[in-house]
Amino acid sequence: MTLTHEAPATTAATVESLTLAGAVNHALADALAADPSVVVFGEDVGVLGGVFRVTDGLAARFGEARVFDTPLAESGIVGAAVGMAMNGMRPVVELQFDAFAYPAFEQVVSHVAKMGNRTRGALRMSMVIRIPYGGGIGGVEHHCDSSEAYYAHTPGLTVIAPSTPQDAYSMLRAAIESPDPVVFLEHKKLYWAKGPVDSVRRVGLGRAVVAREGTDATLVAYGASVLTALEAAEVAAAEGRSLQVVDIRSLAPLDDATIEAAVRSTGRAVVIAEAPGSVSVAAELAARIGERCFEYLEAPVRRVTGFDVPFAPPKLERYYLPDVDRILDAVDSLNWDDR
Amino acid sequence: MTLTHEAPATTAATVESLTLAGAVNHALADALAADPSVVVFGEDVGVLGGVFRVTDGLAARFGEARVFDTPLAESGIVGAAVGMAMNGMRPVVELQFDAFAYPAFEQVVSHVAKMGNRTRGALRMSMVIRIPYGGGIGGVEHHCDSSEAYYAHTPGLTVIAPSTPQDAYSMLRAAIESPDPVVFLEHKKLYWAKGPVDSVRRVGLGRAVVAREGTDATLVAYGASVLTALEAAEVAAAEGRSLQVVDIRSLAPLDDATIEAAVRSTGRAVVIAEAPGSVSVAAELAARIGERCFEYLEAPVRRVTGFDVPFAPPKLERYYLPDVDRILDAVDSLNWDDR
Amino acid sequence: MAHEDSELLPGETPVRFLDQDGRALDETRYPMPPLSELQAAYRALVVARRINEQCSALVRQGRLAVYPSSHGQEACEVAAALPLAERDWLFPTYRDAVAVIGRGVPPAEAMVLLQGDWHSGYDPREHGVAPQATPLATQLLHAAGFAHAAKLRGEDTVVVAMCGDGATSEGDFHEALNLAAVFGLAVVFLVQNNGFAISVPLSRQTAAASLAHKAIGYGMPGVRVDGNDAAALLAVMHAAVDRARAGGGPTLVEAHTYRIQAHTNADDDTRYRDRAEVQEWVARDPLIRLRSYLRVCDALSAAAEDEITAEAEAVAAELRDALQAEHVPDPEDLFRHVYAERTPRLEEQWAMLADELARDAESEHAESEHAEHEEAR
Amino acid sequence: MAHEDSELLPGETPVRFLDQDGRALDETRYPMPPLSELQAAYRALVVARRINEQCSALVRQGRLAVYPSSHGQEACEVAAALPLAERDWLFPTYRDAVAVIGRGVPPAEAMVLLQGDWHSGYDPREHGVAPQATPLATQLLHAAGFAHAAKLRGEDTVVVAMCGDGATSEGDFHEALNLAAVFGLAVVFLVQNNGFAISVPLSRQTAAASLAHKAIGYGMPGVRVDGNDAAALLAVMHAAVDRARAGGGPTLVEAHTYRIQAHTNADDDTRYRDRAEVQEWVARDPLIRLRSYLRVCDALSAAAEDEITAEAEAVAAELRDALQAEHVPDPEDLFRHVYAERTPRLEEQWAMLADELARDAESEHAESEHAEHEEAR
Ligand SMILES: Cc1ncc(C[n+]2csc(CCOP(=O)(O)OP(=O)(O)O)c2C)c(N)n1
Ligand SMILES: Cc1ncc(C[n+]2csc(CCOP(=O)(O)OP(=O)(O)O)c2C)c(N)n1
Ligand SMILES: [Mg+2]
Ligand SMILES: [Mg+2]
Repeated sequence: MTLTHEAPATTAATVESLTLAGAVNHALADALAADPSVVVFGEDVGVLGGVFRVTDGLAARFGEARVFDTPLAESGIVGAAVGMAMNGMRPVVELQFDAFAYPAFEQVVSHVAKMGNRTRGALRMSMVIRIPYGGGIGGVEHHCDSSEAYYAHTPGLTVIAPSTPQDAYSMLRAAIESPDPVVFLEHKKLYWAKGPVDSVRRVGLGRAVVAREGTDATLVAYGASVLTALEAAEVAAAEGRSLQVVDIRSLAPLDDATIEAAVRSTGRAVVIAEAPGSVSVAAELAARIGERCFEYLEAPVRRVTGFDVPFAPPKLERYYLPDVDRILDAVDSLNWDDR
Repeated sequence: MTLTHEAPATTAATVESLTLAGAVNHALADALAADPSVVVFGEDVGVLGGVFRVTDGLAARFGEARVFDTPLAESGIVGAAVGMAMNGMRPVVELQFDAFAYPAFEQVVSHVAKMGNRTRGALRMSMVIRIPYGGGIGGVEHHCDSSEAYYAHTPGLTVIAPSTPQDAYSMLRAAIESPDPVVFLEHKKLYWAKGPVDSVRRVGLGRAVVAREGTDATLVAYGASVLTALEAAEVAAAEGRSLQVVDIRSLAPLDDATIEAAVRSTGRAVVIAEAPGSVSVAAELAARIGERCFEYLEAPVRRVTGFDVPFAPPKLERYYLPDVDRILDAVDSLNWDDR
Repeated sequence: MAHEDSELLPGETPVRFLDQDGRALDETRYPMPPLSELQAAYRALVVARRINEQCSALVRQGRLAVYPSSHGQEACEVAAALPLAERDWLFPTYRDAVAVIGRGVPPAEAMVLLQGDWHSGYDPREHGVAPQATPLATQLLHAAGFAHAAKLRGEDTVVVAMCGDGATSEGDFHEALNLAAVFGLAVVFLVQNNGFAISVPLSRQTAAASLAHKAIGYGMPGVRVDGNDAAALLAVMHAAVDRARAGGGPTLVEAHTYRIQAHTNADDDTRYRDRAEVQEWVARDPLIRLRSYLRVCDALSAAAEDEITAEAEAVAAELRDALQAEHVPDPEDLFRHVYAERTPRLEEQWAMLADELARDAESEHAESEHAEHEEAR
Repeated sequence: MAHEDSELLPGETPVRFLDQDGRALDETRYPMPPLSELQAAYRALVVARRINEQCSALVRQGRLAVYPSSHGQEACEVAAALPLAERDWLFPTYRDAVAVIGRGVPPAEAMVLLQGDWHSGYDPREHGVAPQATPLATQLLHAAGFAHAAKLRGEDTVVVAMCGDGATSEGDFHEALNLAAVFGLAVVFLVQNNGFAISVPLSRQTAAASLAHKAIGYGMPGVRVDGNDAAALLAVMHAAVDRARAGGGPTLVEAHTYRIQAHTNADDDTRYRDRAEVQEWVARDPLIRLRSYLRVCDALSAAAEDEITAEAEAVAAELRDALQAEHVPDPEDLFRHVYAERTPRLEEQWAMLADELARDAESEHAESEHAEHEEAR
């Protein structure tokens, strides 16, 4: 699969075809090279290069002082990153899988998110917490959670979930440069999908993008669900229905302007996400669209999300995950008789 | 302030006027007396009787084996409760304040919520996690979080937030008897508010209640916000507007039937909650009402919630918390011109 | 240094009964277990090794999604399970499938997780085995809570809780050992120190002289034992279990061992360790060591060996057969166990999925009719 | 027991230089600090005590919402701050306001949290003091990370991280000490063991002989010291700070002390401890002990005492004055620091609040005009 939102704009010299994992690797390398205060640490990120090889080669290139393994302690990793950020470093930490970020929850919610506010900006938490998340890879329990709601609900955090290698590269660079703490969610299913990456291109945090133009209804998604949405739009197009796809990319803050404009232009919306739907980012999107586009809506905003159950075991995940058919069913339910 | 949804139905003998803290205390005592597998533990719940005196007298009455203090370790408290539940006990643990539940997050999400599912029901987590939460009491940072979204998003948990002493009593009894794990949220501002408690009365989990009838718009709230909503309804009534108030009580599962019927009957809804609004229970309520009542809505569902900022310091909390005026402003915005 | 300190600190060398060639050493801290138990242990070791090999093969054949093998660590696995009574409980990790099987769980049920059918495949109550824990060190707290419940009811249940060297760095390790010590619970914490947490060497987990040195900080004894010497492990575990059963409280046992395979099949251990190091440990194989000893003691006849091999083969064959059959779990399972009773929301969601499945089945049916029709033409 | 073990374990008795009457004891493990430093410490102790008393009074007057007093623990507070250089950092808890002030933070700024104006009131960078931490043990990790950053840059910054006995049971305590030891970081962990975590006695936190016994499990030295003996504390802290500065890595210092007041003004300590016990500890007052010693040494003249008392009174008066003035924080502060740049959402929310405030102000204005009008009639 190839992943891009648009044709790269700059010269061929800076453009490479990379997997999303490769794009993250490049972003880390370029950030390490650009700024001596950037440090990368976590479990197995050193000599092994991470269990997904995202940090491959970085320890060798930048040395063990800047790219290193820690003791196996996630609260420790994040808590130490807080202290490092207090002392002028820009830590980029990896938590190995979604569910293994939970031990760090107190540090994330009580300190990472609040230290800047607490100190009136004197101690900003300029740090990135990278979390491989999501399912669709046949992973066993605790390896496939979509945990973004926990972070997106927490004031003070910026939460990013790119769906293309370009966004992964550009938004990770922006995340590392951000004065604020960023939870950077990398969808595991996308790790090996390739796309062009222009290392000169900058993508700011907090901005959604229209990944496909369309006029009949708007699919709002992020992470791997963007691909499913794009596929659904392709199928729908063949059936004569024009679906717009918005990749929100930034889960917190949400880019209300882009989302609002998109939904207003079609008058119908389906929100797609892998996480259980209740009290989720998808719920927030549905609520906001309802609040901000009420007069424009021809039909209720539908959600196509994971069920409100723990993530499925490998052999059942295809039933759990939002798929093209389920999206199209939701689209079909959007009061088309009115037209 | 006096708190009740309705006049108690049974004989005076079983009815007492109690504070919400007292109601919880009675529920614990009655559960300890009724079932030898109930144990109560946490930090300072023994001889001190809890920092809010909710467990006052229980250690003396039921002995140190059944009501006891643990080492100061929240993950430990919840993790040990998991093991106890595996071994046939019904632990009721107290985490001292909302923010001090975060260290236990991994145990809550990865085990409390999932153990029953993991073992196909062989090991059900029949346990209750009591958490004093919420603001409005002039507490310093980390003592006033409304953390319900984290739990309500997590499949497998039942999340209860009573607003009256009666519900606190009855729903805590039901929570302790439940085969499933219950996060029981006790709003600190309500602890000293009194209301009648009938210890015979049973209130099931998962059921909302109409706390006040009304015809023009529906206020949907829980916890301390129910009181604010009732006050707002009172003020509105004086101004000639009839507001219905739904106390959802059960944040997970939500009682869709009651909420839906209520909102359909008025065609307008405002959701009120103290937690930051983004990706919250309020968002879920707004999204669901939008999904389920679309054809009935005269106006977008409004949310009156905490801002998307860390909880305010004591001297600023009155600006942060939803209040009567803010609710009435939201009600005013509900497209009344249409009528 | 106080008198009691020396009782809680581990000895300067790990407890060891057998040298690499299976010769008995001069170990005086514990009594050598009886030959009959060593024979039983040997049988279990051979079966465990065979299961490890079989499962690795099943991964290669795509029958298991993943298998974290305890190849090389089987003595620890066996010694975790053997000393326990039926009423006791074991709290294993993802790596401890053969210990789980050692408690009587049918091998195929122990593989359900790794096969991808469900999150756990056996009835914990039936066998006294908690589900294998994936989030590191979390199960140690469950073990403590479980033992606490037993203590409150006056039962003499003993719990063995397992974890790896890496897991000792987690906060839950600390909280569990401390809880168990403060309440004097009947838990034996068995740390399999195999030198690595995936790629991270022990030196990144601790600066202490040993992991067993942590015990004194909780006020419990810490013991180091050769993790490839089944005799030593059994002696130490028996003592710890007996102590716990008698109300003496918890013990921390650190077993020095080595993982011969990569972390899982998904791992590439050539990135982080020398082949020479692996070979050194292959030479310390716990099976060979115990076999040599039993042979020297004339406690393992050729016939017995044949019989044990046959038993191991039978277990492997059973496992193979069980996993050959393609089992498709029921999608409704997703909704069955989240709560004791399904919520209305879950009913709705299942209804939606059921409807999808019905429509899929219909269109498949239509397609196949169409295909038949085409064929018939 | 290995040779190194005895170097990391705490001594059988806590380090102590002065007895209850301020007489010098025969303590040989550390050198007695110079008199000049003890004089400085005494001055700091008197100021600290005065601040504690003043703050408790301010609570009674409703000027502070809450005050967790370190009354009785002032020697620990002083010894945490004094040995640090300007470039060093202190990581204090909610109880350590006087240590914070000891680092040069203006007392009124240290009270902003408890006064309810904001979550922290001083500039951490200006004084080398992290915000006082409320979630227990979390700050120990920040301290380790801070020291790690310094080490990576080759700086010789030393960090003192404080916590209570209760906090040692938290997972973060474990993870922090372990990280610091594994990376050889320049952190001195100072545990004020005051015997209670709110109502819970030490026996519920640990079954170990001492909290300092935990150190060996991380491979760092653990030291026990009389927490009401400023001389002993300074000696131990200086040694630990010097060791850290020289690259020797972290140390765990356990100071035995006692909280004379209730946990906070909201607490009722008669529910969980005997008055007799409190009185025993009142008799071990760290101020009196050091004063007696200095007097015996002729190192504390009456004039000096008067001067110190006056200084303490001045600090108290300043604090009183600062807190008498009713300060009303700006509601817009709620939105100013959540992110470096306000998000559109926060702009919207502030606009809503600003509009409410404007309307409120208008109607207040109208009301007061109305009232004036009525009066004028
Ligand atoms: C809380 C948590 N963090 C991270 C992981 C990912 N992970 C799985 S195994 C492993 C290494 C564990 O090492 P060790 O405890 O030594 O056990 P071993 O695999 O060597 O048996 C890691 C990091 C996890 N399962 N749980
Ligand atoms: C993580 C966390 N859990 C619980 C609390 C609530 N709490 C505040 S102080 C305290 C007792 C702390 O005791 P100790 O560490 O001995 O310090 P001391 O108060 O005695 O100075 C508790 C339980 C908290 N602040 N943080
Ligand atoms: Mg290991
Ligand atoms: Mg204490």
